[in-house]
Amino acid sequence: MPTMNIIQAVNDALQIQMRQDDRVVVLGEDVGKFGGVFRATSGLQKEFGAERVIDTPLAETGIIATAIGMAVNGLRPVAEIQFADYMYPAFDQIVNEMAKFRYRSGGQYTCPVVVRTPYGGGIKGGHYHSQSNEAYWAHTSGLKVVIPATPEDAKGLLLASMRQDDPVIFMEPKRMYRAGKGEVPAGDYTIELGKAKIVRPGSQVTVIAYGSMTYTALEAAKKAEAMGMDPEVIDLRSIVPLDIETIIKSVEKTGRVVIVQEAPKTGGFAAEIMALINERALMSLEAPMVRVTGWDTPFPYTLDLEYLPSAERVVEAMQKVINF
Amino acid sequence: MPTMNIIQAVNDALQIQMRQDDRVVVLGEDVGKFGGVFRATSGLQKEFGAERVIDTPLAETGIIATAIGMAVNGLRPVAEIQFADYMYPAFDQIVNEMAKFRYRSGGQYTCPVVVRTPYGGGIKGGHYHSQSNEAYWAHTSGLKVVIPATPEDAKGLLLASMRQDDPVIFMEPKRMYRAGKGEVPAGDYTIELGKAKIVRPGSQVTVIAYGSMTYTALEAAKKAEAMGMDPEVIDLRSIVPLDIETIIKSVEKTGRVVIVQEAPKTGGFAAEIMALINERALMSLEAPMVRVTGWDTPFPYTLDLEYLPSAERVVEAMQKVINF
Amino acid sequence: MSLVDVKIGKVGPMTDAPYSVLNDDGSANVDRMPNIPREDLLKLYRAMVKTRAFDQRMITLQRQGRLGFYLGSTGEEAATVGSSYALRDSDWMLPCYREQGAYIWRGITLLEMANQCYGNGLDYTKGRQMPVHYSFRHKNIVSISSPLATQIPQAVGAAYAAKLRKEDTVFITYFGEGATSEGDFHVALNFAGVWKTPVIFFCRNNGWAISTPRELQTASETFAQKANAYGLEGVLVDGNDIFAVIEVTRRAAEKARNGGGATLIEAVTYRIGAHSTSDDPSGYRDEADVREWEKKDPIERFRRYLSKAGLWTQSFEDKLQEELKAEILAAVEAAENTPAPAPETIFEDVFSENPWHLEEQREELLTHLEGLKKEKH
Amino acid sequence: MSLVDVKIGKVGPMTDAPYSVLNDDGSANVDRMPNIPREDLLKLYRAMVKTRAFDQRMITLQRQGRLGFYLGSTGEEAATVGSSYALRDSDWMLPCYREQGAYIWRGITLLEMANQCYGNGLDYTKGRQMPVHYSFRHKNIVSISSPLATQIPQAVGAAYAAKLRKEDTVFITYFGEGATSEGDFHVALNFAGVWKTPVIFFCRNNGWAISTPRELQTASETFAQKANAYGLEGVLVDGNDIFAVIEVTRRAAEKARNGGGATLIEAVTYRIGAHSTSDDPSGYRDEADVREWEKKDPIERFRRYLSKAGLWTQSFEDKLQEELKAEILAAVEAAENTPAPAPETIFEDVFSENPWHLEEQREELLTHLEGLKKEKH
Ligand SMILES: Cc1ncc(C[n+]2csc(CCOP(=O)(O)OP(=O)(O)O)c2C)c(N)n1
Ligand SMILES: Cc1ncc(C[n+]2csc(CCOP(=O)(O)OP(=O)(O)O)c2C)c(N)n1
Ligand SMILES: [Mg+2]
Ligand SMILES: [Mg+2]
Repeated sequence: MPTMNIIQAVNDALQIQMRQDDRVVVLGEDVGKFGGVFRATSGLQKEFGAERVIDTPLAETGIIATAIGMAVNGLRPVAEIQFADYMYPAFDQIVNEMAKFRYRSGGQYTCPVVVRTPYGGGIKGGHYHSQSNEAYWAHTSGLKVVIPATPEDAKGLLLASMRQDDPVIFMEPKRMYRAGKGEVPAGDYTIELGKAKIVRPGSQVTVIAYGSMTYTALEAAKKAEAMGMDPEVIDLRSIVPLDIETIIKSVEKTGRVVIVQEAPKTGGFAAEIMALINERALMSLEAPMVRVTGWDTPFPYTLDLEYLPSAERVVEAMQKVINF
Repeated sequence: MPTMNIIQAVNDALQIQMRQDDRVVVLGEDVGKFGGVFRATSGLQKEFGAERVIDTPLAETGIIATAIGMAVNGLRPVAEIQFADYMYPAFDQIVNEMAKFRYRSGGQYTCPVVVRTPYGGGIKGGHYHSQSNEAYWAHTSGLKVVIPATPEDAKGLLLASMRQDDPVIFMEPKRMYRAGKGEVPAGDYTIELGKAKIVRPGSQVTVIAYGSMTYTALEAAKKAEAMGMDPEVIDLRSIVPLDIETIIKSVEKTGRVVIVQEAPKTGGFAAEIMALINERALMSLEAPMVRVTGWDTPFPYTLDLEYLPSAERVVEAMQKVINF
Repeated sequence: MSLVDVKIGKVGPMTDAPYSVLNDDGSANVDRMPNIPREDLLKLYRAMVKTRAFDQRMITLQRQGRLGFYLGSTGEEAATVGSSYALRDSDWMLPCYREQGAYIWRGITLLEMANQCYGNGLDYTKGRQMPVHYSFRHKNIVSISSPLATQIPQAVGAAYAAKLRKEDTVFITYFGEGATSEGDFHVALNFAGVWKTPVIFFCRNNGWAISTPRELQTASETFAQKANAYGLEGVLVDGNDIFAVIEVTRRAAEKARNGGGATLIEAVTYRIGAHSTSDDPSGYRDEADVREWEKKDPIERFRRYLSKAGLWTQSFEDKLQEELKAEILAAVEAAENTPAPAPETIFEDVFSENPWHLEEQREELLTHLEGLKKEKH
Repeated sequence: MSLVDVKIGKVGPMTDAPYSVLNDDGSANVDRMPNIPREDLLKLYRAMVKTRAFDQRMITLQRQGRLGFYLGSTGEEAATVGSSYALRDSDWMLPCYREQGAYIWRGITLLEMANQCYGNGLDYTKGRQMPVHYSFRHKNIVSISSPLATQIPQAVGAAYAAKLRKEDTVFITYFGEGATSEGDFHVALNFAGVWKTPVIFFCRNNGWAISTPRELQTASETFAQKANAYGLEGVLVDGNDIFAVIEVTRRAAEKARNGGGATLIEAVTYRIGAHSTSDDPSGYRDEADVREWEKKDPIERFRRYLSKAGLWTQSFEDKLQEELKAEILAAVEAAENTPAPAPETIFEDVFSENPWHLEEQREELLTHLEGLKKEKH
């Protein structure tokens, strides 16, 4: 199996799908000739031409709105928003249009747009190149929200996303874009949306994460193991749909829960996971669940490491729930 | 004390503040000559002139962005967004600009904008005149989120909002705009943000609500009382800041929790409340907490009553947690 | 390539009057008369009258409390029917919410419209949206939403898809002059300029955006000249003149079909009625202005022409009115008597397939409703 | 009222060349020469050279791994310094991120800028944002954010406040030609047209938006002509010509101050360097084009003029370069050696006062850091 980083895996998935399905077009700022500021679309315009790999004018609402129009008229657009922080000019098109097109038309129209966007901190990006805004999308009925952590998952989940009929917000952990390396099956395969992965089986505490936080959770698990703890780490891979079964099964086993979320604490997706566990497995809990999250502030530049959930903070949280 | 409905109370607050502070300007679509599509700004342009009560061009991002510029340059703008559903064209200005202006400038600039907007269903408004989108704002660090239920609170909270230095999203329960009538103190008074109100003291189950759902919760409490239950109903009044003390005190007393939220379930603010209770009072819980919410779909037109949390559904939830 | 002899934008200030063919008195500028088969003339008239009659009936029903909401198009029938006439049935429409005339010309039945307005079980959109938020896929009329201007850039994307597949479909998108102030209007025209997509941006300048007059909307002399900012052609047309609207739309469609890209049409007209049944214009506008505009009524103007041409007679009108009355009555009655969609339909079409959480919520609702039913017994 | 003898928009197509005063060879059109005190000429030159020297030093530091990020303005110094010169210190700036020349002219020190770029404890913005996202309230330079075009409508609001208070402040807002594609550009100019606010919309058309060339940005012939869509005046100016920029900005400021409302200025220039230190333009543009534009370099052009005028000598230049080197070195050293803000500052300025949840989070972080320290011991 070839070794790839996440960018290469994304690029590979796009190439495979564009070769198979000429309804697929890629559009966004700087995605064409340049191949994207992170190079995820590198080489695609050369192979598929400027009509299918489109350098758009600089307007996110234009990118998403035209992608919606394309999807409604039979194409399979994959839009790139350069940073998740820049999805907001398109918020109305995403939330009021893309997410509701199928529903409001009584199923007459579908809107299979995949919106790819790099998210999260750790690259010294300050307020506006660091945001983790998955909670906004997860609260929006009609959107699927996929957040891979590894190159293998990125490729398989992106291929699956491009082949289903609903709009998907596909959030790529930019901090791990190059650092997240791994073996990736060559050629075509998909990974079903809504299936979590137990990335480290364990018995004592369930640590739930997704995207870059999966790495933080795994690093924490390693430290915890060295300290004699036995955590189970779950990588959710998509938060809508959510693999509630895997979560509950693990919680019933461990009785203890730590959720790691890079986004600000209040109203983040970790709260939803807690609410679901409360509803389904409260009686299994041996201790209050603990969230390790970004703070309720904008994302800072200099003090980014003090902001980001660290393996050390996750270890402390595990200790807290285990020693409760 | 005069009797007012919520619209009149809002209007009264605006008038009082505009008379006291000539830095206050009101802007929005149709707020001037017409006095707003719900008439909340009625009469203001006549008294204060078209320069302070401004009929803007039809562009929400323009309304919010110019309000930000005004605030940064010493005014106290109160922007009206005609329906909460139409805040999204301004999402970028709200989330990336208004909420972060103070922080990103190291406190050099403040951004005291109050954004008033009618929210929620129950007026046969379909997808786009019914949304309850408080969870988006609550997850955005730097915004205060105030949601009054009664005319008295609407007036006192709006006056308080206009007199503090941070941006406020002020969500008005449009379903109760005219139906929500009550005695309102004449003249000037404020109600501190971040203080919940126990609107029905009780012992058996804590029912947490805000905005229009406060009425639903109270209606349910009445029914429950008739059935021999004794619920305590809390009206949060603001969700950022949140009155965690009042919530926890009540939960420690009752050990049972029902949260009523009109917004779609997944990722709504009820999940955050559950997470906080889990963190602080898990061991007081006698039963899993229950959410009564809107469904995870867009807001439907014909079947709106099947969508909206009803008193009956809240009663069932109370029974469920009490009989657990 | 220039559309018509009234040019704007690139070629100079917009000082000329809107393009017009038909005068108020029913006489017409024969040099400019578009080629319209004689048998279509009365059909066009009929569509305009039908649009108005349906609108007025629905407004009455709303007043009587029999309908939740309605939004009429009185005074704008030439703009909607005329532009629709100029297109092929295979051309796409991405409408705003005041273009019932366009659908009626294309063959949407009053029953189809009434079913949507009543949000009943036969409404194609399953009662999901407020009245007049239609979606008629079988006639290439795309789902309407309330947020203003969102459909404008969507039209550019839909047109891009057709262009990519080398189809010759034209895409018309309608919007009011108020919507031109939104950012989405700007990005739409800008993308269309760069992409040269086959789009007609049809702006109904009816003078008002709810209570906001045109003067507070923009300091631009015309809306048509905004095309200039995007390298597009803009055309000003008398929106109450069915012939002028047909001619200008036809040329824009022809240009689009031949690879000439997009055109912005500003149809100058007037919103004779209230914004919607929720609105009362007496608080913000002078009724005298309305009376002035009523003199330019598009239906009466057209009728005068038809009368002069010997096509219209009072007995034709009487018959037409009677027929329409019956048709409307039948449609409304049928729609009113069709039951609402079943509660579980709330959970359809959120996604292509329901994830567990929606299935669970569906069960929760049905169990709850079952319980309520039992209680009542 | 028209700004300069090169008019666009309302009065016709934009076929004329950009307004210019200074030729490439350093000769000048004397009729158009703005009134500039002789002693200011070398100061202007100095500010331009200082801007470039600082930019280049910061880019080098970034390459050496001593600075996280930087964004230079090489080639655009006439546009930024010249427009700044034309304004009063009391006038407000709402910048984009490439206007260091404007701040330097206004008297921001290199140390103030370096402190921000290093995000240290003396940075006025407390190390919160990426380098070049300045905020200098004491000089009326408003906090910069990364999302493009957001500052443009904010400038209109800030100007509205001044107008309401009957102040004569002028508000300049800067942005690249790429940002004109965003919806916020549109709403800004539209509101400004209706409100007649004292704003100068200063568009640096440097040919590129990262890798996107100007031709893919819009099909409009010029950016200046977009003013026409809002009833505003647009002016095209040679952005590499310090005198032309000064003249045009002055007139726009005068007009604004006298109640004439807003102006859109398009300064035609070129981004000589990479977009930022994260960018490598070799993948998307022809270096030959860059070489062509280097011939029009604004600093060299100005130097030729000054030389002809007997104001510039090589020894002046040598001394200037030496002074700047020392000034930059001192600023960078001081900034580099200033400690980072304290961790607890993360929790300041979210609100005017911290609610309980932020206090609690602050405690959590401090306790955690305390624990880490102990562990290490
Ligand atoms: C984004 C958005 N903002 C506000 C509204 C509320 N609204 C509905 S119609 C309308 C006026 C529209 O005026 P115009 O575009 O001229 O169309 P007309 O109604 O005159 O046909 C407004 C403000 C909306 N539907 N969408
Ligand atoms: C809303 C938004 N979208 C995308 C970006 C990413 N981005 C940063 S600079 C840039 C290009 C800007 O080009 P232009 O406006 O011409 O300014 P210039 O860099 O040439 O000075 C882009 C796309 C951003 N900062 N904000
Ligand atoms: Mg209108
Ligand atoms: Mg540029």
